[in-house]
Amino acid sequence: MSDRGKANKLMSLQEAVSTYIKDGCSITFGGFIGRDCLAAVHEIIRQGIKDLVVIDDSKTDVMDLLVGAGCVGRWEGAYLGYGSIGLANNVRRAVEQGIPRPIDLEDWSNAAVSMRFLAGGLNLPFMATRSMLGSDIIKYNSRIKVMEDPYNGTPVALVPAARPDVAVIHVQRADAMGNAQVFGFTGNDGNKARAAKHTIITCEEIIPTEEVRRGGNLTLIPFYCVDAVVHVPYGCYPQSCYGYYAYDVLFCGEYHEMSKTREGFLKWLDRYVYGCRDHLEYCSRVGWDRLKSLTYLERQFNRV
Amino acid sequence: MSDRGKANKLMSLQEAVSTYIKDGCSITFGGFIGRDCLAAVHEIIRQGIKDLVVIDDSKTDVMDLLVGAGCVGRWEGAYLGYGSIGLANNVRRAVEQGIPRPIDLEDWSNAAVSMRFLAGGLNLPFMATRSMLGSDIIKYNSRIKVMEDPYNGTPVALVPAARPDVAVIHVQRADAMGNAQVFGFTGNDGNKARAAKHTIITCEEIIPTEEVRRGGNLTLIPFYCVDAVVHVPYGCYPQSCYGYYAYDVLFCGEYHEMSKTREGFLKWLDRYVYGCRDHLEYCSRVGWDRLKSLTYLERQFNRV
Amino acid sequence: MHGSAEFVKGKNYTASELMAITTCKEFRDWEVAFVGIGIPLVAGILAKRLHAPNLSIVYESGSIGPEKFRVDFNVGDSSAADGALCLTSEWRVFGDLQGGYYDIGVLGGAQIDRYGNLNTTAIFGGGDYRRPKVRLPGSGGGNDIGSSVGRVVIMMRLEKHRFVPRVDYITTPGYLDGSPGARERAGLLGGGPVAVVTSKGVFRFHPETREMYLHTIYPGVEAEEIRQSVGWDLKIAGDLQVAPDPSEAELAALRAADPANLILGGAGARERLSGLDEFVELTLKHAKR
Amino acid sequence: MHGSAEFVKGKNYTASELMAITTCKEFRDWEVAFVGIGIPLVAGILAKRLHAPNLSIVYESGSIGPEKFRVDFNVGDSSAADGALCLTSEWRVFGDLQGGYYDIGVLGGAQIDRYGNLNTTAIFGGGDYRRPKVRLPGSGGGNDIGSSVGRVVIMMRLEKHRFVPRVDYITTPGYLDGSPGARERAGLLGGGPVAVVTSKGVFRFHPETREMYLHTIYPGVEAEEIRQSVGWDLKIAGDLQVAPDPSEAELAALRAADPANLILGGAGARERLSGLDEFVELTLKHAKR
Repeated sequence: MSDRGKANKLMSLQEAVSTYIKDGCSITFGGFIGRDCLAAVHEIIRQGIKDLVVIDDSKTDVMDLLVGAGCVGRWEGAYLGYGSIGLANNVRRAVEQGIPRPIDLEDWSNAAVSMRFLAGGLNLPFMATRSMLGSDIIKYNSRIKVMEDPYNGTPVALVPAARPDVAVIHVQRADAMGNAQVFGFTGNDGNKARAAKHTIITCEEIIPTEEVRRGGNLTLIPFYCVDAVVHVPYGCYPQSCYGYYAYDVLFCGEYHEMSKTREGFLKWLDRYVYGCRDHLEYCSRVGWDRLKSLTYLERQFNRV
Repeated sequence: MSDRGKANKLMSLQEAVSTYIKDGCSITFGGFIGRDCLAAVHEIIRQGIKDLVVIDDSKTDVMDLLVGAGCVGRWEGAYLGYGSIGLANNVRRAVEQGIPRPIDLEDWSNAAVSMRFLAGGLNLPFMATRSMLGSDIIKYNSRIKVMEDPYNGTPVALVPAARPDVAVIHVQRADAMGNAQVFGFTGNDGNKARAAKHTIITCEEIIPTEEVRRGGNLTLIPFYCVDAVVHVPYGCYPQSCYGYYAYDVLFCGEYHEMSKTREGFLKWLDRYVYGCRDHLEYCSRVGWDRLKSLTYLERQFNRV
Repeated sequence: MHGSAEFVKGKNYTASELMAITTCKEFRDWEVAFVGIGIPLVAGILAKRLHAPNLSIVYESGSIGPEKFRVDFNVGDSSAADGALCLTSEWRVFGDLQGGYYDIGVLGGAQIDRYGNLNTTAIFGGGDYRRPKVRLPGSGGGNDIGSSVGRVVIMMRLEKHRFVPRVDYITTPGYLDGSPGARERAGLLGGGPVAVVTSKGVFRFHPETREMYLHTIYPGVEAEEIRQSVGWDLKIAGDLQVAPDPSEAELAALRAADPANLILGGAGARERLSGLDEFVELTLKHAKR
Repeated sequence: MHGSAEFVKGKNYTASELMAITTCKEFRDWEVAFVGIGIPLVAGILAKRLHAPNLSIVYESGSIGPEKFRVDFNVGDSSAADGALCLTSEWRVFGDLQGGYYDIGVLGGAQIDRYGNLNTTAIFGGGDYRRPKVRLPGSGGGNDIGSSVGRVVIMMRLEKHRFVPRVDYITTPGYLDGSPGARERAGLLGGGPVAVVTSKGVFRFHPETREMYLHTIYPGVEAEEIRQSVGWDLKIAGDLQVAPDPSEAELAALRAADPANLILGGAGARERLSGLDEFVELTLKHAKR
């Protein structure tokens, strides 16, 4: 752990991505269709990283972008859809037509993925669950093993630990050591950070370690699980970040419309990802007034 | 769950104990040699409850009293000692000499007990752990099953879920519905409340539900796991309660000295338990000035 | 499932609105509900605003019992946490689901069969699981809810290609092959589906055969029309009920719960908004605080 | 293990103080330490006050990286949480221990054998596990630390009945039967014991035979005296080290870390306090804030 025991893990998003995220590596993202680290995803796309194996629960915005940009070789997960907006167009094109490249899919349920990360986070080889029994998820996924529990003889499904190479997790507040505090729901982030070999934290605010110490009960991820800390305000936009900004349903709706065709998606990608040097330029392109409106809206309901 | 879905679960300590804790039932206690619910334990002794099966991690103060008072028939747990003060005298007398009655002991490690409650809290039949392998804990405890994990073939130990009849958990703040907020370490309390068939919350302060809603990230135990809420200020004394009062090392030292003999222990019990009608009288006997000193000391370091 | 803004012929409400109002009646006060996103969620919010103010809604992202000030577009939106009683982790709420703490779950689906099994993974069409005609979102928490929650209510538009004898893929178990004790034998803890709320009427399940039958029709709908939209020989309750039209109060409460009509109105409603500022304004105006 | 207030003959420190200071040198700056209660904990606090200010101490109750303002009498005392970086659950820190995040653990014990196996459960004497001569506290987190932490340091008073060829009960695994790869075969993840700090000297373990040998003696102690206090044919390092006396600075720092002398001084120190108010006063006076 000695390389993780450093006082200052601050770095730029470019550096964090290029240091820890390599072609072909396995990866997971924090958040849960909310608090997803979109800024980091844009940077992964800009750096042209390929053949990622994404292990995740419900991570549509992230996956639809990465799949459409051709970064993903395999998905082990539970859900790829846009809630009330619709299906994930890039994911559909990849699975149904192999565009821009085929991807290998392995289906799990969200509870199963949660248990995979709990196992990974505890350094156990597997966890049991009572989900998926009797369903076709088990029929098509040979890594789920149904057994009789040795205490009562009831059927349970075993799922293997998830141990991705990298986790990228956006949080509200972190210090330079990497102590990360999450407000609102916490998803599977506490386990993802522990299960991954390397963890990148992106955050809305960097706070002094003294401030962390005033509210240790809110620290979800302790420093010893963290390799890099990156300051990325509005790092989840267009998704919401509890206490900081609300979801931009219209921007997401526009993305969904444009991504209905491959051409439309590529246009969107050019405008908002390739056409922006970094996250700051993306924010400018979206418009600071728009971002501030969303912060105003969120703060009527939640404050950190 | 409908009987748990009530707005007001407030009751007296007497009523909560007599309603949910019966002769012969299995029970676990919150805290971890700190934030233990001593007031509830005194009430259990006063009500003369017998043959308890205690399933717990490290719970010395609670167990030494209950064992000395003859309330315990069996212990499944990990640690019964007084940290820097010494061994647990009543536990020793019961195990070595059967005084006041023999108790059945089953040894586990703290991680194993933690996994038993995690399994219980997730309604799973078992959990795996990499603790206890190669040790005599496994040799003398036939409920620990060593298996090769079906994914990598490494040895793991399986431990069965703990599902006690009752959990009694002292917290800093709770509302009348039973939403319980814990500050400082949380031990295994989140899992114990879920694993138990009935959960009694004792607390330093009753807060309005509106106040719970202002800090939902601090709610360790949601209302649907809770049957009774009891307001018991200084409910952990002589143990500490983070943010409320510090440990009374001298009172505990005196208890330890007195409990070296059976006669001394019975004298202590008469004075502080049988001789007090309720927790309020116990506090008076200890002395409110003494309690306020400990609150003063604690608040120099931690505030809720 | 997604909404549409079109009124039912001759009525002052849309099919989505009718479904939301019908579903909302399945929730009881003081229950704990594990609800998926989209119209199911609006039904939960509506129940809280009407007859079940103490209903606690749980989101798989890890939010327990939020105050429903504003509508959510995803289970992970910050709105899902507004004033929650407990903000925790995803694995924890799935554990509580498995622990039997949640009374009711509401799910959408793309395909359902006569025993209430749901498919939200893939429509095979000419293809198969690996290369399907339509790739759907997958289970998400749907399988978990269907496996472990007390009782399940399903919301689906009634269309013949959706109501099939056997789903292509069982994402979420209903009564499996319908044989007695099939769920228990598989190891499932939850009670299984109790109702399928559609755009034309409500189906329930026969207590012995576990087969879905028509229980209630909406005003102006013929049972025969429904029978034609189902891919098996549908049985109809002897005492077939006719649901009343939604009341003005119900419609008003529903429309206030989704003030920009973005859930119930679908993509069209987005285009009718002048922009983000109007959305912010509508949200704040109708927030129940 | 518990303290005693008696000075070592001809010295200005007690055996407990010497052990705490010797142990403290095993901690390195920036490490994460999982430390049991009593003298081991004081050694950790001392290391933070001397050469390892960025040492993070973890308590099994669920506290990670507290500022050590005041001493703890139990792992669950509120003091264990003072200014912690992360306050979480017991199962979580045991998971992190199992995950390899913790570098060093320090344990006490009642009985140890030549391969570093520890007994903190029961001294059988004429009896057995069910009815032992002395019932000890049990594993607590000791087994877990010994199983999974990076390296283990053990603190024990050197007495012949404690240093035995084979412990009555292996509570915490050392190198088990000492055979090559015994820990790995059992499935243990941690590195095992590296040092046994006693009241007379420090033992370490041979890298191949895994047998405990005498590595360092304290000033004024004879190796033969130690050999007589061990229940097997003890090997002694060819280059046997002699530890220096603790410095004044070390002793002062140690005494400030346990200002009422309640850990290092044992029961006698409690009696020397005039009352709770003096304890409160001493604690506040020496709190490092």
